[in-house]
Amino acid sequence: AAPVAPTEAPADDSGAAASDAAAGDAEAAPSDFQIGLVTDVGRINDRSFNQSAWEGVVQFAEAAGMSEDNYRYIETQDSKDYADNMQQFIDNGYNVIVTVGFALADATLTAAQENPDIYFIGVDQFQAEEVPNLTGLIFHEDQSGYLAGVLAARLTQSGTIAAVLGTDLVPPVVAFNEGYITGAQSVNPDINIISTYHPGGMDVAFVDPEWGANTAKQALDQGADVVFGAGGLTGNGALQEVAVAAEGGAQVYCIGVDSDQWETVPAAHPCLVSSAMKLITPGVGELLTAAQNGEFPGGNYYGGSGLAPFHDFEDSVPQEIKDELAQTKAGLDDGSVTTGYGQ
Amino acid sequence: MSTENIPVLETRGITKRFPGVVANEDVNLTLHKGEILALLGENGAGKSTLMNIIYGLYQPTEGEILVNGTPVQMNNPSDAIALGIGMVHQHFQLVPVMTVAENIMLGSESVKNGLLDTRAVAARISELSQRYNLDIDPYAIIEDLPVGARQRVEIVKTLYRNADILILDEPTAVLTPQEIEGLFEVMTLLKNQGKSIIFITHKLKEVLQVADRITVLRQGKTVGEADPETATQNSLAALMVGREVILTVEKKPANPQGVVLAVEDLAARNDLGDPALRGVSFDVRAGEIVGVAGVQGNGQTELVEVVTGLRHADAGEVHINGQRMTNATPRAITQAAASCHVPEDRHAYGMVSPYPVAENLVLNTYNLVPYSHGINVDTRAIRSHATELVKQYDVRTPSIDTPGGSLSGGNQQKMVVAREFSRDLNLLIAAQPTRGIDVGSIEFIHNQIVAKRDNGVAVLLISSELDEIMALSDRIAVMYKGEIIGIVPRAEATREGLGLLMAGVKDERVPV
Amino acid sequence: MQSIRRFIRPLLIPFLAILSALIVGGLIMAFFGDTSGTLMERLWRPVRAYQSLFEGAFGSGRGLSTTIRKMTPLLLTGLSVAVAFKAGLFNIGASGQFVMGSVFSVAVGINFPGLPPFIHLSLALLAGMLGGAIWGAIPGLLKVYTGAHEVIVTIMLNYVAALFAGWTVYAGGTQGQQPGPLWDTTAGPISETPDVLASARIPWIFGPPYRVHYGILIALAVAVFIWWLLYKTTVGFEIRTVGQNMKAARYAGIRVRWTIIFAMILAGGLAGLAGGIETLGLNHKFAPEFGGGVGFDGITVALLGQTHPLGVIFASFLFGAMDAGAAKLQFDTRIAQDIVQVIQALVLAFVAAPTIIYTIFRMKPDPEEVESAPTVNWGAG
Amino acid sequence: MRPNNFWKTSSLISLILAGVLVVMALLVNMTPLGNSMWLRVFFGISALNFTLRASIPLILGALSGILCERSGIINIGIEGMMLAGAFGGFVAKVATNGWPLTASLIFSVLIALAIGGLMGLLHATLSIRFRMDQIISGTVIIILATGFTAYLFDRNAVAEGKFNALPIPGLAQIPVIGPVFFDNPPITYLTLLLVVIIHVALFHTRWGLRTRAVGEHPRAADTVGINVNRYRYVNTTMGGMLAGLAGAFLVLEAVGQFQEGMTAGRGFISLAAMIFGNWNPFGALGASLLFGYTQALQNELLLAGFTDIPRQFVSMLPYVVTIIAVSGFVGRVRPPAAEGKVYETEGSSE
Ligand SMILES: Nc1ncnc2c1ncn2[C@@H]1O[C@H](COP(=O)(O)OP(=O)(O)OP(=O)(O)O)[C@@H](O)[C@H]1O
Ligand SMILES: Nc1ncnc2c1ncn2[C@@H]1O[C@H](COP(=O)(O)OP(=O)(O)OP(=O)(O)O)[C@@H](O)[C@H]1O
Ligand SMILES: [Mg+2]
Ligand SMILES: [Mg+2]
Repeated sequence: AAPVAPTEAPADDSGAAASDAAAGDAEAAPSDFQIGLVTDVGRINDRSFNQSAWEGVVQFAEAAGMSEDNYRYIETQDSKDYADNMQQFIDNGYNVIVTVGFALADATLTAAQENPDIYFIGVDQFQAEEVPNLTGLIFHEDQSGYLAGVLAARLTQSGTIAAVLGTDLVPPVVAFNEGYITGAQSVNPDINIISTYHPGGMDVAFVDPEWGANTAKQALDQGADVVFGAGGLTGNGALQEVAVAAEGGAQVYCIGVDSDQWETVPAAHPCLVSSAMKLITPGVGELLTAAQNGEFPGGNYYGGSGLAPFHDFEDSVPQEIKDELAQTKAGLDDGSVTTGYGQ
Repeated sequence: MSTENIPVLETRGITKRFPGVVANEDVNLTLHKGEILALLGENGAGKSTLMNIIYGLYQPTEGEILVNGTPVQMNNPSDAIALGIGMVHQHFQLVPVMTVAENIMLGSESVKNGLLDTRAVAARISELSQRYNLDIDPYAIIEDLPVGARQRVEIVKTLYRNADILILDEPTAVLTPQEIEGLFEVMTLLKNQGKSIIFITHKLKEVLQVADRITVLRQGKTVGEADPETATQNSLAALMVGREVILTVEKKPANPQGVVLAVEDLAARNDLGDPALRGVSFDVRAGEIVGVAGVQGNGQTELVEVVTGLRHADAGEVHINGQRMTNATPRAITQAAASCHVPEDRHAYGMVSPYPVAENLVLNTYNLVPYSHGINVDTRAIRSHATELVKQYDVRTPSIDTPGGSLSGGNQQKMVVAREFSRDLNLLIAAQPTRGIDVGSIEFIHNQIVAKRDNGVAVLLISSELDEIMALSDRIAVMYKGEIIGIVPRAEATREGLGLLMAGVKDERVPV
Repeated sequence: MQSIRRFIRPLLIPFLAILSALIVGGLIMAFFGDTSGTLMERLWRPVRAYQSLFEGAFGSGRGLSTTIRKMTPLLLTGLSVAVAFKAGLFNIGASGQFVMGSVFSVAVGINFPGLPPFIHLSLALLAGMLGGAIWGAIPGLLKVYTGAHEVIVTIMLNYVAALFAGWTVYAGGTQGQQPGPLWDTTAGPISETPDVLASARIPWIFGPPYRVHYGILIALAVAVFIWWLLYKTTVGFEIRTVGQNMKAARYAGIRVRWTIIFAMILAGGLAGLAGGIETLGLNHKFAPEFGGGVGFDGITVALLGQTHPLGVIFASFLFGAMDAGAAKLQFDTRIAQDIVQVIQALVLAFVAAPTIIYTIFRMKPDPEEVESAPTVNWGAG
Repeated sequence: MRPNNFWKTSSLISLILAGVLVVMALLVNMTPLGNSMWLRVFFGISALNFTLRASIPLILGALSGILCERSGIINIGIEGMMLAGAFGGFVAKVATNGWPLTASLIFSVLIALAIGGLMGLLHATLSIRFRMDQIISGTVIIILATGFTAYLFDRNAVAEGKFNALPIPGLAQIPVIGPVFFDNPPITYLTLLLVVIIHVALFHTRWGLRTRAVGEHPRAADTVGINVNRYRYVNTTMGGMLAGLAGAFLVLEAVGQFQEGMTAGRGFISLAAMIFGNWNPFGALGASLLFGYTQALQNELLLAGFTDIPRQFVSMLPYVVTIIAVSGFVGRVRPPAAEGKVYETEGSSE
């Protein structure tokens, strides 16, 4: 029993913006449907999960022919402002509010309970209890990680694989890594896995590509030949460093994270064999469609996860590995394979 | 013939205005080849300002400067240096952390293959120091050197630049009598080589001894010339100040009572960790003035600092009024032992420049009633105290809220003296109490010190001015290399004897 | 006439400085970043932006409360940095002290159920001050007893504090790591503490959606207290004297070493209190992302306020308002909020260098105006 | 003890330590000693490589501070100058993606230098011409650079390519030492060279002598005809350029991309390294290497799965070691005496 979205939005209190909006939207169909997005402490185009979520909003809005004034975002500058930034949208009568990141979970839950008429989509926010107007968009990162681990263990020649990670203060990153480890060990129990999290706080852990690159180099120096880079720009730094080594002729691979990083980090092409994905963009789109249709699910909603295409490595990855990955994926889906993470 | 008569340096109608002050007004001065011109004047008469203008550091508001008869425009010291002018500044212009050679070559470096040619510079320095009998080590670091040596470095610095016109701004203020004699020999040597010298000093005796001609400034104006052959100290003083000055201190014979300050076998180190006091013992009785003479850097500074609690003693004892005060805190010494301390370096220790006069006047009594109750400061009490002292001690300040640092040097000194002398005292420790201040203020401070003595205060006076020591002391201790090399009753002391002691020569005839 | 000038002049410079900063910031918005649109549209954009910024900060009850909420920690960390400057010390460590204060407050706030509210809250705030004070005392002690430069030590301690705090709330579980002592066992994989008990929370003045708590009154009272301490007590005299002239302070009988340590303890305590107020009033828990950014902002605020407590109140209010309005600025105009930081830098620059203002507005400098450089003695070892 | 002797002693100690490190590294990487996990953690090639690479921006930042502060201008704005340089280099690289890689990279380095230099010049102008307190000026530089680069950063721009390692023929083949020291990209070599160059320049050239004099006793420099403020302008600008080079290193050599706030506190660590190194180039090198090495160690420990103590405590290693080092055996350092003070030639007359 999803609540019905209000049909009449209160007037925008910013004069110029309001009149623009009124003029532009006169004939557009869903003019009363407004979507707001609040980022984690991060940028809207961070080449990572904030950007993916926003792209989900943009794709939905463009498909629905919404006016630009009806979907907006606020970049959070300080973690204490989550509630305020949501309130900005609430005050302006928005119908759907997307909040990105587990850190916003509490604030989102509170806001959802206070505003039963508004839909909330919480990316990476696991819902312990069901609130009808709040859906947590969550992913099986451990399963993606598991597949990446299997792939890495199959590709390595040296018997050493590495992971360069954002911080373990963020559960999805941990899930990726734990899955990666068990996945690799499922192939070779004696495999040497060296993985390390960024030592800094939340403010730098995902935005320190230099550390990521340097640590990837360290892992390569220690004999690793597959590096899983998982942690925003920090992880991207690792991918680029491995790409340099691959360009130099070394037989080394890297695995990206979140989206298909073939698209987002072109510099990693020389080594990027695949990416452990959690498909935020389509997930957000699906939930927005549900909200627009009044079929908002509430509770938890699992978005897609899995490995990205191999792209240039399509031919160099042997068929038996591809088959094994497909089997594993099926096993994970039906529960016959477990990652050991969480429950 | 004609070139002989053209002055090497001439100023015409120089006027210099600072905000609120006319430092020089229509000053005309001539300097001839091969002469020593002495420039006299009270504090703030404008001597240093004039010299800084000649040296290109300041631009005159009006007037012109001629070198060898040609008007010249000097925008900065390099122009002056290029014209053969060299200056030894009143406050040494040496970089303490650098070596002698680095300081001397600074600004006119010898360079070989792009790198400094320190060896060539050192050779040149050695040559100059031999020629003029100015003993210096090119590789020594300035901050390790005693002031006398720094003075020599400054002179070599100008000679190194081939200066023909030398300006010496109060070069003798910190030297021993022997060093002063040495300096005069050098000056005469330079003069005989055809160099011209402007010599600034407050010591009238020196002027009569070494100058060829004397020019006197008062309140920025030239007030006259004097011939050293005919002038006397008294006539010069009158010309400078514009009134008769009593150059001697009137005082009654001392009436010493019990021991107030007793120092025994004191040993301490200086800032660099080298021994500065090596077993110093003496005592000071109530109602007497004990003067400590000596060349700067022989431990006087450290002695005062140890006695006043500012420096740690490695060994020995300090007793004040019979109480053991070895390594006690400065507060215990000033308050518990009722002593006061006029510090040698007023800018470093004696005052907080940005603080208003009123706060400076309670710098070490702010925690006492009536200036504070508990931790509450009583601003009203502090202000009325300040108003009273400023009047009583004639501190010339626009108001008691004026920052202490913006007073003139002499008035800053009076502010410090006022604060220290205005308390009930047993012991007065005065280090260089009249340094750099003018005759009138000296008179005042000297009288105050004698009055304290007559009231039964024990006075320890440290001064590098031998005249001051001789004028005030009842007994004179001479320090040399961290030891008291001799203690002489005033009546038996002579300038020559003290001078020898200060130079470390222990004469058997002088009682110790 | 003369007296009116006397009164107006000190206000004129900050006013003109802010005005200039807004103008320059406006030109930046018009000509850098998004450069679409006609000249008129581009010139109009900053006007709209400032309108939004102002409305976001003052235009509504929620805006005002956000301003106040943002101002509170800035005021306290600003005071922290200012007090240290007064003693001639550069406290780059307010950030670490803030974090330690948060952790200590929360540690008390989540424990001791059953304590009466006032007592529990007071204890929790005191614990926050204690945490910050310890973190301030370390650089003070090291400076005094080993000569270690406080700038190095405070920078390093910021990192150590962040890591320490991260550990206390750490969920553990990976690579065999144990959870931290303050971790909320019900939080699953999330590293955070439980919520502080109701008895240790600072009450709301206005609850949600305003969420403004009584912390501001504590902060203002503390600012007045610091003003009194610095300018009306012997303790303040000692701190200022040590900061201005350490030798004269020794001469004056002040215990210089103790004063340095005390000033750092005080500075740390203030930043720690900021952390305590922020967690007990607003977040009601601690998580690693509640980092010490306000610590660095404290430097800016202290400098803008000329290291004077009353100046710091003004500066924190101004910066708090700008931070509060930033979200609305972005919501309304899609201009990146970073522009606010640029404007803040410009305000600081123009306030700190009145010569620039004199040059721009062709004013004659007031000869009586004392130029006070707030950090004169820093670096004197 | 005189500071001079002290520094001689401590350089000797660091030389010996460095020697021991190299010998141990040779042993560990070439003999069965390498089987011990602990020895590998401490002396593995990966640790040494990490050390050098993590140190480069710190060394450059510290050199930047040294140039400014030796001439009497306090520079706490290194972080901002670095960030601005990084951004400038990035924008230039993006704009010249179409050029041949080397040309494009060199051009971008030059732009980073120019932007850093401009920041230095701004700092000098604010503190000399406008008499702004130098701490404030440095703070302004930091916030301005942080805000401005974030505001202007186009996150969709992509820089293509970065500097690759240039092995030095012959030397690069030496075991252990070769791959660590002689197989690096150009800015790394340049940085190590700059330490030597700046040391020689500071202590053995006319420029250096005058710079130090201006920072210690400007009046003395003035009285021998040195233009104090000109030296300060030039040095601060050059200091800015070095910070800009550090930014170029991050973007064009280490990462290949720009990111807001990517300096991540390195400017502040540089400041600490400069003080720690007592305003001497080799001191700063040592301090930076120590910091880099401890960072490498903590990473090595975590990579090796060392979990006997919580990983946060392992990560504290670089910071705690630095604190112990400055308080334990460095102690009091001595900044240039005239640092932070405005110098006016003509006592505010007219
Ligand atoms: N830079 C300055 N700015 C303002 N006033 C100055 C400055 N320098 C000197 N004065 C003023 O100019 C006057 C002359 O000072 P000057 O230093 O030339 O005196 P002096 O004759 O050398 O005194 P002394 O014997 O104490 O050295 C004094 O009143 C002093 O206050
Ligand atoms: N740069 C300056 N700007 C303003 N006033 C100055 C400056 N330099 C000196 N003065 C003023 O000049 C006066 C005297 O200066 P000067 O240094 O000649 O003092 P002094 O009497 O010779 O003391 P000292 O013996 O300590 O040198 C003081 O009032 C001082 O404030
Ligand atoms: Mg003079
Ligand atoms: Mg004088």
